[in-house]
Amino acid sequence: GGTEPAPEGEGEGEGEAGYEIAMITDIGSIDDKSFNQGTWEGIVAYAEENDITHKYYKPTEQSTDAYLAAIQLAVDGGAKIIVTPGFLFEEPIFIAQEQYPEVNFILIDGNPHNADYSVFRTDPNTVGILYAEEQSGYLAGYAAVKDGYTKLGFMGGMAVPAVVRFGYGFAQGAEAAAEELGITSIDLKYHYTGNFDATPENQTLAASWYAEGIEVIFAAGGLVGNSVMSAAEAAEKAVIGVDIDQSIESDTVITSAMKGLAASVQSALDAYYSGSFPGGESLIYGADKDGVQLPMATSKFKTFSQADYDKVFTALADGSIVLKNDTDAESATDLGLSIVKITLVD
Amino acid sequence: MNTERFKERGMLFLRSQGFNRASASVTAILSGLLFGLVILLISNPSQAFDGFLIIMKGGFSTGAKGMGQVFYFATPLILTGLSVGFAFKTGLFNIGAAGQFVMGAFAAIYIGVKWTFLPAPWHWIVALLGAALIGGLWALIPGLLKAYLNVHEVISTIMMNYIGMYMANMLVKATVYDSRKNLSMITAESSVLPKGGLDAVFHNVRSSGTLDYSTVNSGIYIAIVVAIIMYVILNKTTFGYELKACGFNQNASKYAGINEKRSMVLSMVIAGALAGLGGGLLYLSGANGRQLKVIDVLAMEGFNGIPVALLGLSNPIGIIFSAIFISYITQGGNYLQSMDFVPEVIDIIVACIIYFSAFALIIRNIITKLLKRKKSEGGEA
Amino acid sequence: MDYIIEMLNITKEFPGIIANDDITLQLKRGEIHALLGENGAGKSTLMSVLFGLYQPEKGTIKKEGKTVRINNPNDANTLGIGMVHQHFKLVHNFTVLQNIILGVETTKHGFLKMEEARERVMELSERYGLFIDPDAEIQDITVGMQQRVEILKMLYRDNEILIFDEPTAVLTPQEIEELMKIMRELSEEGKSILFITHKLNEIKAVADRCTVLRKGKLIGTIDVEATSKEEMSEMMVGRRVEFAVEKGEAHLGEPAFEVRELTVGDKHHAKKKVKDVSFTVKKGEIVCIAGIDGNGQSELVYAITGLMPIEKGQILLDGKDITHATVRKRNRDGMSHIPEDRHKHGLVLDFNLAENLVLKNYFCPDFQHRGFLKFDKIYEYADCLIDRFDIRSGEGLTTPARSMSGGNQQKAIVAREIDQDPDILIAVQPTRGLDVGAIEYIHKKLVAQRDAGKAVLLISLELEEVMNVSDRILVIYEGEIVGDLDPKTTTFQELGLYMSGSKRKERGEAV
Amino acid sequence: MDILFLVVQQTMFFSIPLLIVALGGVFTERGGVTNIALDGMMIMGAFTSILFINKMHGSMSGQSLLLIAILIAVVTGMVFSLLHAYASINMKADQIISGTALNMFAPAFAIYVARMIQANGVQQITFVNTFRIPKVPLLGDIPLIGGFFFRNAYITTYIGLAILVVSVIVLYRTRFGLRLRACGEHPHAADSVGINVYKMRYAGVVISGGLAGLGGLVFVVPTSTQFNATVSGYGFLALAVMIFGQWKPMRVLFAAFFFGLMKTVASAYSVIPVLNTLGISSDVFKMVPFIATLIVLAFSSKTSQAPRAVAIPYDKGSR
Ligand SMILES: Nc1ncnc2c1ncn2[C@@H]1O[C@H](COP(=O)(O)OP(=O)(O)OP(=O)(O)O)[C@@H](O)[C@H]1O
Ligand SMILES: Nc1ncnc2c1ncn2[C@@H]1O[C@H](COP(=O)(O)OP(=O)(O)OP(=O)(O)O)[C@@H](O)[C@H]1O
Ligand SMILES: [Mg+2]
Ligand SMILES: [Mg+2]
Repeated sequence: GGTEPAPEGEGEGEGEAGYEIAMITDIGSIDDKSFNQGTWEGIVAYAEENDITHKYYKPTEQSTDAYLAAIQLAVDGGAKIIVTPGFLFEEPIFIAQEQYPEVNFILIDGNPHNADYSVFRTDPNTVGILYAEEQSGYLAGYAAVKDGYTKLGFMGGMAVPAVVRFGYGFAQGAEAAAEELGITSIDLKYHYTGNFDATPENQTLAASWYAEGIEVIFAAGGLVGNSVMSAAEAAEKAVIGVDIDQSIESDTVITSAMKGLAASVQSALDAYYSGSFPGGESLIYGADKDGVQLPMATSKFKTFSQADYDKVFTALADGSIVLKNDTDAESATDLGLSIVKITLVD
Repeated sequence: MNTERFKERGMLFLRSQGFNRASASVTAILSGLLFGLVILLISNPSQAFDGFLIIMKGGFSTGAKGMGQVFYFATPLILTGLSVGFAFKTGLFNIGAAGQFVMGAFAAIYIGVKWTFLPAPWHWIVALLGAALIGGLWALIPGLLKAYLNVHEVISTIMMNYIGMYMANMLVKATVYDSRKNLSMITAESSVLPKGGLDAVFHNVRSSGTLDYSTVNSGIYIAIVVAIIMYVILNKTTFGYELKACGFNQNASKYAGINEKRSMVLSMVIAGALAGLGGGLLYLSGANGRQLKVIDVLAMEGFNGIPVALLGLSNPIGIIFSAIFISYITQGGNYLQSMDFVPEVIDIIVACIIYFSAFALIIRNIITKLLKRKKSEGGEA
Repeated sequence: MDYIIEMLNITKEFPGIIANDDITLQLKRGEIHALLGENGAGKSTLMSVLFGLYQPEKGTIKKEGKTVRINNPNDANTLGIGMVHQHFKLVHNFTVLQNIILGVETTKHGFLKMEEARERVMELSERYGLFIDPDAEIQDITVGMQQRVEILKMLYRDNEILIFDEPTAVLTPQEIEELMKIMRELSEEGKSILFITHKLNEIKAVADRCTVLRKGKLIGTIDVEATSKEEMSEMMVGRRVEFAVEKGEAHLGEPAFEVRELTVGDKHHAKKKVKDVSFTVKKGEIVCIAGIDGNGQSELVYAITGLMPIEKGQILLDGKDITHATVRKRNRDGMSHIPEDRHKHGLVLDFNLAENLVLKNYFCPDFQHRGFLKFDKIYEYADCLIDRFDIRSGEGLTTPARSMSGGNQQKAIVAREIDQDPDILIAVQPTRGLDVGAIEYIHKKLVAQRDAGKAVLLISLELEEVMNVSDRILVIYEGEIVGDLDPKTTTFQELGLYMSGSKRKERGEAV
Repeated sequence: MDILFLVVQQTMFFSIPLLIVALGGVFTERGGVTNIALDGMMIMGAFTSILFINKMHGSMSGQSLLLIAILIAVVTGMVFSLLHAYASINMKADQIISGTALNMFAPAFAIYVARMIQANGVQQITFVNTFRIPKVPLLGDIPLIGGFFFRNAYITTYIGLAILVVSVIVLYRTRFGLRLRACGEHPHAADSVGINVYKMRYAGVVISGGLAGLGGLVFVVPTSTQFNATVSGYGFLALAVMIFGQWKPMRVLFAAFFFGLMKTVASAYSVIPVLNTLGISSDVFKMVPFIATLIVLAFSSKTSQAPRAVAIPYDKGSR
């Protein structure tokens, strides 16, 4: 395999049936500009490099049963290791890890547990991967304020833990930079759109924020970002992307709060194939493991430099900066920030 | 003599309306499938025939469990199909099943989560009744608007779809929200629909010897029973007679002394209750089943009811079969993923089947002609 | 011979029926040629063939001796053939002017040039005395004016061969008179006219020759001067027909039905549709409300039957006040109603015949048990009515009402309403569009009803019917009852004067 | 002031595609064919035209690219609508069935083709928006008006308004319009005066297809940077706008703007003084356009009537 790019399931090895590495998509599509896409990119990169068959499967609906059915389809299709992105897979994997002991699972964005959260257990054939999104958001917020932005916006898709962490980190990063710069007031409009789609409603909301004076919006909601970029292009304002480097999508993207989906998937796959699968563990990818970053090469900062970045990144990595995350505050306004004035838009 | 009569009976059946209509639908299905094969050939010739086989094998591809899944997915389709079909039969186009469905779902979930004081059978029964009630209420508004203010039901039900979607989101967030998942909470065990013996049939045995159960539950019984009840109401009762009369000709109904406004509102409410019940049935399937997602997207199940109703010729019994068929073939499409096909192929095929079923009238005429010719030939012989 | 149109050996089949079987019809230039036949004889079909709506299986059409092919109405138009259809083909929300020019619009670069058209239409209208309001919408004008629009449509196209398919079925006597005059004028101008009607008087009055059809076959073409009405009707039906309705003396009983100072408003105007109307119908009496179409008859009936709200007044049935009763209650209390518009009110066209025959009593214990319909009983009953009232249809009681002939649809309604054995039967134009055989039959039924001691309220536009059938005539004019006449002592002339508003009873005179 | 400009400009983004597509609906329904496949036709039009923009990116940009894309969208919609026309006119099919089928077909087809032809089987088609006119020369400087209508604008907005004017003229001032309307009200009457009902109905459906295709493009361009095989159900909203507008172009304009304005306000409430301090949840605001429409309809529908012959297949022989 790996001879020519094909949509999917490329690299079908001769004589051997099926697809070894399987991914089950969350209900979104494979190119959702978010965890599905990032995960898939990681799989493709690793599989092509090592000439391993791979394929993704789409479940019929969003329910534990349907996810389990898709897992079964993948196992029947010859999967040896299955990658599942999204916390909605926590329950299905909790069940599947026991059902298919011979198959290995990489669960992105979650840890296996049962339906009522009473039992958390990660079996030896499974690894759970979480990201310190608050650190990624922190980097973005810090860089934005350092770069001179004082009117910020945060538009998350929905208030799910990962998105919440991005938002909290963003606010804390802005606060830290403002403190360093001696700025007394930063405005932050804070909103969850209720979907992960590009819709005219989202575009209008972003446009209205820009018209009101917001200078940069951190769009943490998959395709919501496309609506925000569209509004930013019209208003000649800035956008901060999420999850993956979104700079190619629009010139308005000044940076992206990345989480190392692809890298962590690759490293987990590599561990599996090299016999050092971290089964039973729950990994947290933060700055320390290169799990979060800003793509400085493609970022369009005016004053925020690589050196500034390295400094704050190191501080996050070595634990000298400790952040509050989704479990520490009910709402962004409870973060206890003094300079950043958060206006919640419900 | 006996065989003669038998033959005559046979011919009578062949010429009967029901058979004629069903055969037209079957012809449409075959044409649609054929077209699907062409698409498979275009997209991936080497696997086209295997792929086609998988589609045909449908739910059977994964044995008894797969067939169970077929019935599981058919359940809400039957209800939303009935909702659309019932309205059609009474002269209304209910394009608002999505809103009724999601509001019904919310009601069922709310009762399922909160009213834990109810014991087992009663809990899910009450939850389902609540779903039907709220679905019905959601259709009451377009019904009243149509009957008393001449507001076209197509526009009002479209508006109610969106209002229902936002309303359900808001209510879930306010009452039964699992914020960690952005879903509704899991309903109490007592509110989950019982398996009704279906688990004994629809399961696979794993290599390890454990059983792999299908999600299907007694919801499918309820759906079929409701369809039969709708059939009886429409075709055998004075109430159905009145509703149909109003659907066909409001003026004549008024002339005949039927309260035509009331009938119109009732038709709409029943249609809404059916869709709402569909929502209830889908969302009371337990911890591993569906939970309501808090997202600004209309419930597809509502729109899927339209092709189901149309393929079933709006006949409640026909709708049972068309819902099962569409579910069956969709399952087949799901298994198509095990080959190199874009999964959307199956949607294209279903669309083609529906499109060809639009030609049913012409096909029906051709069949009638063919049979007539046979008859006259037979007469001469 | 100078034939402008010849239809030679035309055969046209429909599934299961030969509508025209080897029919030859020759039209002389400048003549008025009548076409006579029972309902379903094939008259409309023959004319539709000539107008290009249907293609015949066999036969040829010649114009001025030359064989022509008429594939569609456009071809017909080019040949100068125009047609006023039995059911008007007018767009209800277009203006009169728009309807007239539709299909032959004058345009400049595709844009309509209405002013030119308007001038020509007004000119034609004046020349033939076809008075119309060019800017009125069709839905707002009377049937009579619609008829004039249809005629103007033909004239506007400069047609020389004019087909009138039952143009008089919906007109008032005055309007019929006018139409006859216009037809004569047109023929004098050299136009050739084909004229379908069931009314022998009209044929006598204007036609030169008459072709008679029966069951799709040609019976013959006769010279109208030389043939009596009786002979013509015998040719048409195949038997003798009674023209005068046989009826004995009325035996009047108690008042069965009473209307007191009934007033019905108009949605759009302050003017009332019905003003302070009071009258009584006694048991054993046929009272007829005569009047020109559009004088409030429809509203009066809708108000009485509960289909329209009233402003004030009182309605009594057998002494009981039913002013605010529901339609259902009125029906149960003994009111039957043969409606004016059989497709709008009378039938559910998508139901079958049997279902339509129980439209008024499907809920009676005879036909349902605890809400479940008793189909065997319904079919039994329907079969019985079909038999008694000679309702003909393709598939018996399961025939969809939509596919039945107009006459048979009407018979079905009459059967249903009379079989209720009503105390008061309200019959609005019960014989509209029917052939003489069917009319005779329905008139007999009305009289039988009266003789059984029931009350009948007949609303009719046809003077003949009014004079023949009723025991008492009330004339309605602009929503008011202006005359109460005895048919035995009244002349057509006098009745006409009342109807046109030229004469009226003194105020306060008892009704 | 900026907010006011914004509200007007954004309203255009909602209203213009609704207007264009609803006008398409007016044409087909006035001709007697109902078209619930407007949504599918929008998707098809947006799909091909945006794919074209995507492919041409680099070699072309700006208004000329947009104009060609518009052409492609229109033609796609027209071709796709032929399927509906054939089924509902030639085959005398139930028009709801045919429309539903096309609505199902369009997104599936768009995703299928996108996945087949794009690298990595991606279903979204991204595009670079080079079509925005920051300020129309001269006109953009007019006080107020300039800010409302001539800044941050698209030529599609003016095309949409031009289509409205043309629609009014075509429907009410031309032979074609008169004949089309006759076919929607009383096809037998039209037939009897020599009008080819089938042809006119084809014309109506194909016009609706073209306009819906265009509407799809117009809908996507200003509000996103990619196309994902959906127009968020705006085809159905256009259908609603058409009924709201009682099948009359000027009323459709009003309906489209009313709805568009409501949508804008509901989305931008967080920066609108008064609204942003009410403390009402965003879900409530999102419902407002739909509730407001229902209320307006309740007061304005009493005399509303669809074209009489709409959705009834024309059969010469029927009576
Ligand atoms: N479109 C049609 N399809 C099938 N049969 C038809 C159709 N039109 C007419 N017929 C048949 O042709 C016969 C002649 O009908 P036609 O309308 O010509 O009668 P007619 O003489 O005009 O009657 P009337 O006096 O009622 O107008 C009818 O018996 C009918 O069965
Ligand atoms: N489209 C049709 N298909 C089948 N049968 C028909 C159709 N139209 C009419 N018929 C049958 O033909 C017979 C005569 O119908 P038709 O309507 O032609 O008579 P008609 O001349 O118009 O009579 P009327 O004056 O009562 O309207 C009836 O038995 C009717 O059931
Ligand atoms: Mg006739
Ligand atoms: Mg007739």
